[in-house]
Amino acid sequence: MSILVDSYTKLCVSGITGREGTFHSLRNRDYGTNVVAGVTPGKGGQDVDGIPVFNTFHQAVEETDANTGMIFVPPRFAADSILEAEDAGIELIVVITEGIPAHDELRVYNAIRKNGRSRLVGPNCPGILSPGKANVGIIPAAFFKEGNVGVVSRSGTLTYQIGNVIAQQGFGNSTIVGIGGDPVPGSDFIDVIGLFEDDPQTELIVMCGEIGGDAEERAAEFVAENVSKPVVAYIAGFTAPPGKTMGHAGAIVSGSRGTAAAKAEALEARGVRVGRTPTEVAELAVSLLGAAA
Amino acid sequence: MSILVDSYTKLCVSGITGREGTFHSLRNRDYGTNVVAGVTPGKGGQDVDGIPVFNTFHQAVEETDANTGMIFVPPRFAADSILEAEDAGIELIVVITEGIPAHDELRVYNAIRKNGRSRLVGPNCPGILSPGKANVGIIPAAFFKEGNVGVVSRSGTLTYQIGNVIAQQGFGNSTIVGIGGDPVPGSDFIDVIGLFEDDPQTELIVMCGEIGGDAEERAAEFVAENVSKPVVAYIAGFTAPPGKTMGHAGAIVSGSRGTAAAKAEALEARGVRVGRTPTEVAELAVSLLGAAA
Amino acid sequence: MDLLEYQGKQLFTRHGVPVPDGVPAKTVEEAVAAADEIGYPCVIKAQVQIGGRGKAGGIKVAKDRSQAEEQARAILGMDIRGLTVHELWVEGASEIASEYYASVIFDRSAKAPLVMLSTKGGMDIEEVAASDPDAIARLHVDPLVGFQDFHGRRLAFEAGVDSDVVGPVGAMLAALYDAFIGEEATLVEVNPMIVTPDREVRALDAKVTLDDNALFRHSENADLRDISAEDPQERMAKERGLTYVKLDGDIGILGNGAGLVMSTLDVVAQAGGSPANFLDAGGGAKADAITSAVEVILSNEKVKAVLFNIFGGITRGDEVAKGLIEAFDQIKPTVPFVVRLDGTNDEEGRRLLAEANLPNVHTEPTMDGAAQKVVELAGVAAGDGQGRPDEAQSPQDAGLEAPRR
Amino acid sequence: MDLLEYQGKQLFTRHGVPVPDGVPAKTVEEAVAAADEIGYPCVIKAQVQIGGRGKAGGIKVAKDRSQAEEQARAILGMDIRGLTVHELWVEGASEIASEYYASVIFDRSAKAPLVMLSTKGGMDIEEVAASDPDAIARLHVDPLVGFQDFHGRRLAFEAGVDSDVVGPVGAMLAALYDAFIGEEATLVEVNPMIVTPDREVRALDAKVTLDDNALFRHSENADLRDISAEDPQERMAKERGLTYVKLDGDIGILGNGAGLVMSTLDVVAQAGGSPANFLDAGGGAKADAITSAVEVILSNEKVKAVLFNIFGGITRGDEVAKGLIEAFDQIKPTVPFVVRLDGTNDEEGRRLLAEANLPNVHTEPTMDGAAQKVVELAGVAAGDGQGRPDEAQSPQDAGLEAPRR
Repeated sequence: MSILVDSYTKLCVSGITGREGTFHSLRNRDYGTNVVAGVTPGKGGQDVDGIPVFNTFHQAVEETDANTGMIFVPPRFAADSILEAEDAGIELIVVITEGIPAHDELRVYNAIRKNGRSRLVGPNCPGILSPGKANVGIIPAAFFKEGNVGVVSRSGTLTYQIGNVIAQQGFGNSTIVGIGGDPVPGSDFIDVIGLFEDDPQTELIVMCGEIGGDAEERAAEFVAENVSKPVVAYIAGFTAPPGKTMGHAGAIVSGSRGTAAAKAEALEARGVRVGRTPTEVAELAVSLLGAAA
Repeated sequence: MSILVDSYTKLCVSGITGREGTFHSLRNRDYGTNVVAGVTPGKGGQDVDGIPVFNTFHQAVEETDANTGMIFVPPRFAADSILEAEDAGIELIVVITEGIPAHDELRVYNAIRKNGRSRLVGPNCPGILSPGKANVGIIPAAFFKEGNVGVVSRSGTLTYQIGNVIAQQGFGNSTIVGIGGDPVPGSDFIDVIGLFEDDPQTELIVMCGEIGGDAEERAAEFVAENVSKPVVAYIAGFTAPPGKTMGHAGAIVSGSRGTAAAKAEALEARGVRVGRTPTEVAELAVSLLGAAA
Repeated sequence: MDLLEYQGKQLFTRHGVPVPDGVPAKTVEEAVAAADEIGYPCVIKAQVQIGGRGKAGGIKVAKDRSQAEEQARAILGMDIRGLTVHELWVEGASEIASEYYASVIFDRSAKAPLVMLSTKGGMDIEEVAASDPDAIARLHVDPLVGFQDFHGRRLAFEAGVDSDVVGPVGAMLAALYDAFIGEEATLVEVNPMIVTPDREVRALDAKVTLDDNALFRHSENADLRDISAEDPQERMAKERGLTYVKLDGDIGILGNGAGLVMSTLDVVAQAGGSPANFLDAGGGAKADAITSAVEVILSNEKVKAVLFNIFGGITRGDEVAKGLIEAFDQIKPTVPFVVRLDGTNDEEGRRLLAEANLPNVHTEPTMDGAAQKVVELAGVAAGDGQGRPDEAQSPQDAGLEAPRR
Repeated sequence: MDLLEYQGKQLFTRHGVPVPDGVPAKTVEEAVAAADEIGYPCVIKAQVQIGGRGKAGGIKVAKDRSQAEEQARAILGMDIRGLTVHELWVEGASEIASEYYASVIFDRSAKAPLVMLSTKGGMDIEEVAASDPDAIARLHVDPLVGFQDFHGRRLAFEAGVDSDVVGPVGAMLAALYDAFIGEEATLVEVNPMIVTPDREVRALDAKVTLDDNALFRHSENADLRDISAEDPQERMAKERGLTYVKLDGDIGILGNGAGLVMSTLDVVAQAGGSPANFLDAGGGAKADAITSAVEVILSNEKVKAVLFNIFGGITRGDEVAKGLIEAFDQIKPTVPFVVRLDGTNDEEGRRLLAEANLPNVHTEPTMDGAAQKVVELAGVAAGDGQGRPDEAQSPQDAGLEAPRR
């Protein structure tokens, strides 16, 4: 099994003709991902190392039955490309682009949620890797192998860090999902943990959070009510510098939520084991898996 | 049974303190409708002949559990009042107001459909009457009695005309729904006919259409595929004057649809009996009911 | 409300739709001054709210001042399909490399704005739609999310515009959509939308229809209403809050509710009569509105008989009767009236009419009976054989609706 | 990007938010001229991007010219919570009948704008939120549908504003929402929003935070950036595409990815060290970015040791190594470096480092080991006991996030 990406994935890359877009599309294909198309307006008819390029997502879907999109265009074009992918019927849209305006993210998130046709992962995320099946994004797949640990993370490099330690202990991953750390992530911890809960391959879930927002606190509640599988968490930012701010509205809204300590406390109060360093998280995961085995 | 309004209806009237609002609210209450509240910003705390008035729909719902809204405010305030009712959790919103800007209707329609929480009937409609149970709107209830004919109509006075002839023949109505003739009706023939199909009290459906748009054509297809009960239709406007227009886009979009002849043809092609005058429609209905009895 | 071309172009400019420079003119002198200002060659264009101006000779190129004067003189006062030319638009002549068609329309059926684009511009687009429908690319836009760049690109690629103008054409469509939403239009149409040899995209014509119900939010647009272009009877009706459309027949019609009035026209036609007008007194009409309505109906000299068809909901029968009695008092009509009065306070209304004992007013209990009666009376009034009703009029144009109550 | 009060008010004006008239000034002479223009009494307000100006003496009323000069002289150059006052805003004094609080904030959690209103304005609103949370009315707005009149009414009624200003307060909230959306702000806050004795509603203060990522669409806002108010090292970092935040400790930190850098700070703190900075080299950093990053880190004189913690995804280990080697060549650092290099091209990177044989550069295979090592080296560099790390810093303020890669 695994979640979100696998051998059924037919990937269409928006921005495939850009330097980074080409590089990672081909890397994803080398890994075994079925990269069926690319989209670059005005370059329809060309190809990138054999991958056909189309002017619009709609043409790409019509010609190749693409079901997954990867967005690799510059930030000012990203919202448009995401909405185009959704309009064209793409089911899963993975947005790598970083630096998208917050109001664009808000608009796109709400539009896609209300329509209920597509799932969005990212923006500003490293993508999704189901080891041995498919890699959509920029996760360095070589450090991970197939296994039974599902990982969901707001941070890319931190994911690699934790996944790598787990791999070094001889365990592997069902799927690694980078949800990104932007103000309005298309998918949240809850969305992905729910998928892992339903995924037979996944036996343990690692969630990797950060300070800010309340996604971890909400995930803690969700896990307590809906998740039977063991969950191990890490929260980065215990030592993060206080930001500077002029206004007070933010503090009114978030109250005491949002700090690493509050998040860790919320998670532990609901039975989620929280590791204090990436290494400790990996060790916790390994010990739980060892006990289960 | 009956549909949409009945003894469970708890009505809150927006614009209750206006002249027309007061008149029809009290008339509806006299008929037996449970009119629990009114909304007029700034007049919260007052009452209209014992019906409490609130500043906001939210307060009204909180205090009275209102589940149905009737909008009686001037056109420029109507979109806001409809969205407020929806936001407050009102399930059925009946909009009597005529002359609402088309773009307001477009925005409100799409917002409410996407949220999927409320049903909108109207704007520019005479309301909904379930004889013997509840009257929400301006339909003159005295001309109708309880029975097994469901009526759905784009035109108010035409509805009275047809319903009256049916009543004179000794038959009655389950519910009479005026969907209004505005560019963007909140509920369409299809929506209401679907409800009649599921309503045990309704044994025959009369739909009363007009030239323009393609709601009747779409209803014809819906009836052919989804409706087991007999449907009788009337279309007004065989002799209507051709409108004047400068642009051609309208004609491109609608092609040959929209004329009374095209509508009647579409309905008859799918087994719906079409009467050529209101009287003929009533006679058709009566003969079908007589045959069934 | 339909705008004249130049009004549409001025509106376009507010939304970043590129149009050629131009100046409006109401006299030959103004037109020549405008042409001097614009420079030669320029184009003198009749401003009337109807299509087919070019074929009718209402659009002419002027290469110099004397031609400008000559053309302006020829076009001002010209009759184009029944409309007199009172205004001109003088604009710089554009060089044309390609002609496209673009529009945004309020699509009632889809409940969304529909954007259309075709490379077959500059010709009769309805004909293109009939003979080669695939030549018109069409996209609906989610009104809550709005027009996105991809809509423009997709339309441009699907319509097959020249590849070097995909961007500008998309931007033009975005600007037209912005105008459509921002001005609360029900139609924005550009035919032709041109590409110049310099590869600039411009709106060479502008057809804009605004939503009358939204004019209270757009006072600058409300001022554009061309009262002189309206039918005087229709204007009188509008001023009195009535919806009136003049027709070709001889039977005056008054009803309450657009549906009932349309149905009344149908029933009169089926009875062999020919309606002289559509008049919806609206819901809840009071006596004075009814009196005004009679005045409007009788201002059409062709009317030989009048049918009142009232089924009262909010409209009350007694008010209708009072209005009719007052009208007889004021106007003293000479044609016969047939009155069918049902619904709220109908008995009271009929009683009032009976008491007033108006000359030549007949009450009928049913709609069908009333229609028969009025057709009969109109025939008598016209003299035998003379006033025989015309054929029932042909079904109306597609896509249009009769005015509503 | 945070705006100064007067910049926020100028932005408000574009969206119809009423504010008192005012004039900015950078010198005492300009301030006096401004005061003369505005008229007396007027208010001289320090323009710094921080709260608590009033308490610090940065807001003074001037009744006449000599007071204006005196106050301007006193405030210009004043230090307010670490920020020097370079600019003044001179505005007409407002009479105040009531003081309210209003804000619109980008609520990440609800994924919608949140509008707040309270009648407890003019005081510390965080304290109100803590002691009397019901005193603040709150509503989320569906960003696809936008702010409706009912939102304004509901907030006004729920907050309990004076009944005669429900309309104007609602209109003010609508205008603030319009500014929030139109300028792509993440915060718009007005405290106090006042009602004058004439029952007019005005924004007496303005706190606006704009989304840096959206400034490309708002060139007039992008020009408002006050470079002089930024930390010079942070500015240097920003110019080089790095995210850098200066901290109080002595261990320089470089990593790739905000999460990994935050985690590195945590691990260093747990090992007893005290980070001197947060520096995220970003994804795919090339050698020259790494070289720049070293320069930025070492520009902080407190740094006694530097930790590189790299787990390469798009970032390649060989590029990191090359950048470090180049930095040693250019800058010749004297403090010890600990390098932990994993991920893409890590072996190549470690080989390059080994070949370069840089002085005092230690490679460590694990993140934890590297943190231990750098803490140890910083302690040695500081002299025994002296350079003992501070306590780990306290958890950061609520609701704020560290900068992201």
